Amino acid sequence: MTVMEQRGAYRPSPPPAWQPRTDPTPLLPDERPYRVLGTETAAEADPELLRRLYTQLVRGRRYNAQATALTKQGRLAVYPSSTGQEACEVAAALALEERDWLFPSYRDTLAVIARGVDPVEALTLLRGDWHTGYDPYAHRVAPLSTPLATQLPHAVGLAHAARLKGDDVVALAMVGDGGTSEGDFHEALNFAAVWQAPVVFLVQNNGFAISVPLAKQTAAPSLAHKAVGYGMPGRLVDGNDAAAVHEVLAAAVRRAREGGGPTLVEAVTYRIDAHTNADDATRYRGDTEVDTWREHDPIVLLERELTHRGLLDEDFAGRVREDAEAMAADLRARMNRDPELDPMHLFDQVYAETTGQLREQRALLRAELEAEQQDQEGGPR
Amino acid sequence: MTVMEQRGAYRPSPPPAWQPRTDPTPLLPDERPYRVLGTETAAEADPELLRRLYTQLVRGRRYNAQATALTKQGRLAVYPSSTGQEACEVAAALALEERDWLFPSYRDTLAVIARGVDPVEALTLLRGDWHTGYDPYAHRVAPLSTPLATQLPHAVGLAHAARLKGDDVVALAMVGDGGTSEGDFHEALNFAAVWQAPVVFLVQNNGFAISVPLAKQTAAPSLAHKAVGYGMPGRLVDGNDAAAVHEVLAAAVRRAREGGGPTLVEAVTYRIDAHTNADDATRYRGDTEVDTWREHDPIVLLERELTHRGLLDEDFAGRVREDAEAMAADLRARMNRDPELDPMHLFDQVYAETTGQLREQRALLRAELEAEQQDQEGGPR
Amino acid sequence: MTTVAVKPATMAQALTRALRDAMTADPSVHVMGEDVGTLGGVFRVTDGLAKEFGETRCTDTPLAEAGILGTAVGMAMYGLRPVVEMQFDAFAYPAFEQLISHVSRMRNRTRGRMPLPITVRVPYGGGIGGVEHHSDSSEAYYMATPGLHVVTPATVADAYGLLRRAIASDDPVVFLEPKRLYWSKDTWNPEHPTDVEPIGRAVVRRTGRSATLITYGPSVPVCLEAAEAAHAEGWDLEVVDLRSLVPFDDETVCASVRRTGRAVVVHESGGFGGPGGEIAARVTERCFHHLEAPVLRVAGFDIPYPPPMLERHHLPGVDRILDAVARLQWEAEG
Amino acid sequence: MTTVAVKPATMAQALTRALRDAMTADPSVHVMGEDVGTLGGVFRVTDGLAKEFGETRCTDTPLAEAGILGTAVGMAMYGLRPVVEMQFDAFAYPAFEQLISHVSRMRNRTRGRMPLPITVRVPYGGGIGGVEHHSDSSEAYYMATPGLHVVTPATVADAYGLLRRAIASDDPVVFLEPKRLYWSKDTWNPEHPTDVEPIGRAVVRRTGRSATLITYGPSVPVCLEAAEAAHAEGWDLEVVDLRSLVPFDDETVCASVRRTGRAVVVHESGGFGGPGGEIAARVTERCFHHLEAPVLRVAGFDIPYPPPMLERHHLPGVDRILDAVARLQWEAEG
Ligand SMILES: Cc1ncc(C[n+]2csc(CCOP(=O)(O)OP(=O)(O)O)c2C)c(N)n1
Ligand SMILES: Cc1ncc(C[n+]2csc(CCOP(=O)(O)OP(=O)(O)O)c2C)c(N)n1
Ligand SMILES: [Mg+2]
Ligand SMILES: [Mg+2]
Repeated sequence: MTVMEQRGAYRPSPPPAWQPRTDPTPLLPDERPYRVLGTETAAEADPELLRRLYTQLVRGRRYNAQATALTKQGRLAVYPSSTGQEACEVAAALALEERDWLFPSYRDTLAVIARGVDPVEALTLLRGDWHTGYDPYAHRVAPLSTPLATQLPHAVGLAHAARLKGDDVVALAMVGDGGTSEGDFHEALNFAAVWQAPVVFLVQNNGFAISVPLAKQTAAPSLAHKAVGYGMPGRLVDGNDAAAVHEVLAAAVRRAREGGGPTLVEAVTYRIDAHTNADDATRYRGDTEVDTWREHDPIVLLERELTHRGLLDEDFAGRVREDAEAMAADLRARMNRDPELDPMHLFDQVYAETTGQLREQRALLRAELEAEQQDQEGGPR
Repeated sequence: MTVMEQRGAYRPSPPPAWQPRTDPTPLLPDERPYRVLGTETAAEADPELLRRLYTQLVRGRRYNAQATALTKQGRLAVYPSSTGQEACEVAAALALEERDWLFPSYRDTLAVIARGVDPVEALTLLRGDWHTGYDPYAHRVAPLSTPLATQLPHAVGLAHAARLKGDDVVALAMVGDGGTSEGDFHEALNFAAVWQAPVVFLVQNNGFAISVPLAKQTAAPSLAHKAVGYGMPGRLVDGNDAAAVHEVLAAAVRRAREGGGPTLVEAVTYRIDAHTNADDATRYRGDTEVDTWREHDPIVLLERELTHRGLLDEDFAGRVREDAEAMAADLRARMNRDPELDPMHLFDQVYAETTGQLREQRALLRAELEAEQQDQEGGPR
Repeated sequence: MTTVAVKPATMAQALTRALRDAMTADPSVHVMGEDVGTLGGVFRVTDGLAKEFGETRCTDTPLAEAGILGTAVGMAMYGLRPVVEMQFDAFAYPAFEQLISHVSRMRNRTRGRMPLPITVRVPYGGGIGGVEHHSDSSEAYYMATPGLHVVTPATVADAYGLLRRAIASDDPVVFLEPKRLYWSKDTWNPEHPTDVEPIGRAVVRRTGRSATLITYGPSVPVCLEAAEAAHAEGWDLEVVDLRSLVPFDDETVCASVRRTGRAVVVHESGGFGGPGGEIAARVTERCFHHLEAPVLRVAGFDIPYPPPMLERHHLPGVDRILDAVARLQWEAEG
Repeated sequence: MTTVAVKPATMAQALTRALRDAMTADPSVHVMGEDVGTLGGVFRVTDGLAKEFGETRCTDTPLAEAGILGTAVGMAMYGLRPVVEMQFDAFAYPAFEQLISHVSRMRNRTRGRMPLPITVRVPYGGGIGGVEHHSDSSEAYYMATPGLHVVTPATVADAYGLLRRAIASDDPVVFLEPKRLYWSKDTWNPEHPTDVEPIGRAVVRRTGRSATLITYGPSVPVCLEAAEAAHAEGWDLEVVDLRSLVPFDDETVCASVRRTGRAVVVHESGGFGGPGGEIAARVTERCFHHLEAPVLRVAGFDIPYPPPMLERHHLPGVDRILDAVARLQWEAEG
């Protein structure tokens, strides 16, 4: 007779609320970042897709270079470059259908233009012009979000609303490694999981939040592991492998579309440039680290694959280069013209129904501007 | 030659940042809630500890009943009873050393008094008297926190500060299942893990946040699973098994004390009474559910064990009952006296260095009170 | 023509009715918050809505205010009209970043392309014996945030009418519900529910010639009571109920003050940096030469909200209002 | 006796020096925030501190403002003096619940037993070409929160002196640093660094007899410039720098206004519900019979902070201030 049997009547029962888990989805994310390029699966990747990704990667890198140059010329107030992270940016945009929504963070201009937004309109905020340059409804791209992680609950709400309305729409929301520390990250993921909202969260872990390295941001085995605590699948992917990021995001989007709920994807990547043009990265990291990552460049990784599969002929490569150069030339040309802003617009859209106060202030500014004009015209004030 | 070998030079390498995990702590919490009472381990439990737990459980239950009675008599403004959850309350207090700190949530009066705080002082807030009745430094108990989860970062900061000062102090912070949804929960756990602060988080999952059941609060396999995303151990324990909760908390406290960093403990329990005396629980749950849990009562579970081990003789049981009754009688007596509040104290501790504004307002109130007094005394105003 | 019985109703009932009618009239109206579904809210304002409209139209959310308001932003982006309940005034604070950085600015940010027709219902104010964090008057924060309308009813009819208009507005509205008026009763004809002045119009609740009491929300009944009591002292007080702090109805307020020449602003919120400063300043800017005395303020003290047992000393009451009226330099008149 | 060279320094340098001296003087002073360590802060105000005092005294935290302030509360409970940096004004909003519900109230809640000597440094205001969320003036929120001191320097010497006093204070202080004055320079004797007036005292920066400009922080230099320009128009303007909004120095301000009989309050923050309303109202309450004209306000418009290319139209400039001075009913004098 065992001790337990001796005890007779009172066998330990779990508390009444406790239920064993039945969901077959693995609880933990992949152990090492998922890769496609350079693995056997790469052979199965659609050549058309790989070429589209490549075209956009090259274009993206060119865009980053051009925008950075524009900051030096004083044509852009500030630019947070995503050089080194183009695979995440581009794959995020390409993983979505046209009817889907993208919720970018402030660094995600490349994803925004890859969705179809005009490259100049995408820079409106960053050049010091109006806060958002594009119509969010035109390409279903939310405004670039500056307060970190605050866009995540928006994505959840929109996806949830779409589902309630019976629309087949998925939202993909982007955030940085630093942004995962914010309360809004937590609340958004939790709402998404509880509501089983069709939303995909893409964390670009580029190693830094400005100067703060990941080790000071989290002690988790990976950021993808955070998914467990919300009851959603977490995927860990090599963020410089465009094919892998695309595959993982596309699968997550599909899962969301089919009613499977949200997914958290962590893409491990690296910010090659400084935080923005205003930042001095040498204060917090060494060249060796950057160099190591240059060898793991997203464009180089994809180029190797394309070459290996004979998909990168001179003709195609030339067209890709030309396309990128044309985009850059157009950007240069149009960004060199000063935007025209009407100060009177300051009051127009604060409210749908304006207030007496604003009418007064509008009149004040108009009078000031008229006086200024008269001064300039040399007339009597 | 495999496909991979054909590919030659470029083997897929993980991104430079990626590191395999080496920490041997299991990533996932226990699969089913940990139990001691009724299992073989129960035999190893220290009889003295079991008796102390039992004494406090009985006392706690009596306190809840008495406080609830006081609300009916208008002697308490509001009381959130923890009947059914006494094992968590009591074990939390007993798992700490005197030099440690407790950070209670608004429902945790039992843990507060088990730390040594005067049972009447612990009710100061809830009777409508001053916001905190006890000196937090006397027993190292932070004020009962009303805004949910906001006390968790406080616990982390205090534990961190103690460690920086070289003091051997652990903080234990309590929160409800509902509170885990707040951003502050997330931020606190993350800071704790990054700083390896000596802090233990105890989630009392009592099935409800007022009327909202756990299923609308989270989709996670358990709340303990949230630990994974912060890189700390998570433990799942039967919250009605006082010996189990104590053992798990004591181990977590020990780990924290020894520099092992924070732990998240989920105790699965049930709130037998309504949310507070003002709540009507029949609006959102049925009697059957409550009855099922009554059978899993923390006092009954421990009583069985004590009986089985011959530790619950008439003498001891009698003393426990008497102790509880004496506490209740004292509570009744002292709560039946109206507290004396001086309105002038309203201004005393808003600032260390008061302001001109407050001096003016103080003078205004004093004049009003004097006029009131004169009115009452029938004198001319 | 049938005549409909004009029956007494509480403010809470009128609010429930407003939500129900709005949900019936417009399927894009969604109610969400903590305990708003099965329980019907801690003040029972959403009582019955989940049953009638289903849980997706009246949703118990997880316990996270930033998440509630943040997801409401996304829902509004997709064309819904979320009505968010914050359980108590102080528990709206976690949602401030979403409120300030997004709710109030999205329309302006996108040059009108992305309006956010969100109503944020916030039970506010004291006088109900609530423990700490349950009696804050946080209207100063909302007033100082351009892009929000800030509305607060003082009567049963306004509770219904203003809430309907708030929900129908394409602007985000912070709708402040005076907790201690939830159970105030009035006769009210539910068949003529929207025949109230629109948001942005103040209303003279009592006419008088000696001085104007400018007030809103929970302090309106107190001011009316003070005006009654003032008769004994020979003052004939006018009481203006602002009804919305944003937009602010300068016209009605100034017309009254120009007539009476004297004014006292009354509110529960702390005085320093509170609504009264703005109101006194703008009235003075506009009516300076009509003023016989400075515009005075009777407000809560500049302290954290006191414990229930002391709250009566904090809240502006009839005596404190009359004392202020007495300080309006009547001798100068003499 | 040796004479110490009085050298030019920027406000940012004076702030760094204040932090360094405070950390040297008191081992319980801890600096924490996003990027304050290795990088030295995005404005370089914490430059060198991590190197000198180690990472536990000047700590790069995870990116979570509520967590930063919330853990600072716990550290203060244990006897430390945390100096928290919020990276930009708008990024302090996530920490509002901790600020309002705990930082401002803990002393009062515990009847003085648990003071929280926390300094929250917030770079604020515009004029630096910052994109959205980088130029907010959020002082109205802080002013309306009893229990906080609200301090803002306008000179290099005050930057040092006030920050030292803020850190030494047993009260929580919101220390607002005017971003566009970070690189303003002044001669300053670092050996007499604390010889400035204490927190709670306003200072007359320029004496004058025609009217008083009441201002603070980034608008102080603008007002001084306006006063210079006003000479041409025949006005002799006095400029009062408030230095702290809480406590408010009624004495100095009212003494000035009583002397001049006219006043304009100038600040960048939105006018409606902004600090100017409180200031105008309290000056009027106290100086009514000395006023020749209503106290006027020149403030930012009641709009979300504009894009950089339009910010000059929003910010109170010399012309707008002079226009307001011109509206102070001078004809009445003649
Ligand atoms: C709420 C909030 N706090 C602080 C900032 C200031 N800030 C801008 S970017 C940044 C770092 C972001 O790091 P991460 O999330 O990793 O994104 P990354 O820059 O690497 O793309 C910080 C702190 C902000 N924008 N929002
Ligand atoms: C920030 C915040 N939001 C809302 C509330 C109102 N409230 C008080 S208790 C409660 C439910 C708490 O549920 P849980 O965390 O599970 O604790 P329990 O009541 O079950 O002990 C709510 C919503 C609050 N106190 N604080
Ligand atoms: Mg990053
Ligand atoms: Mg609970």
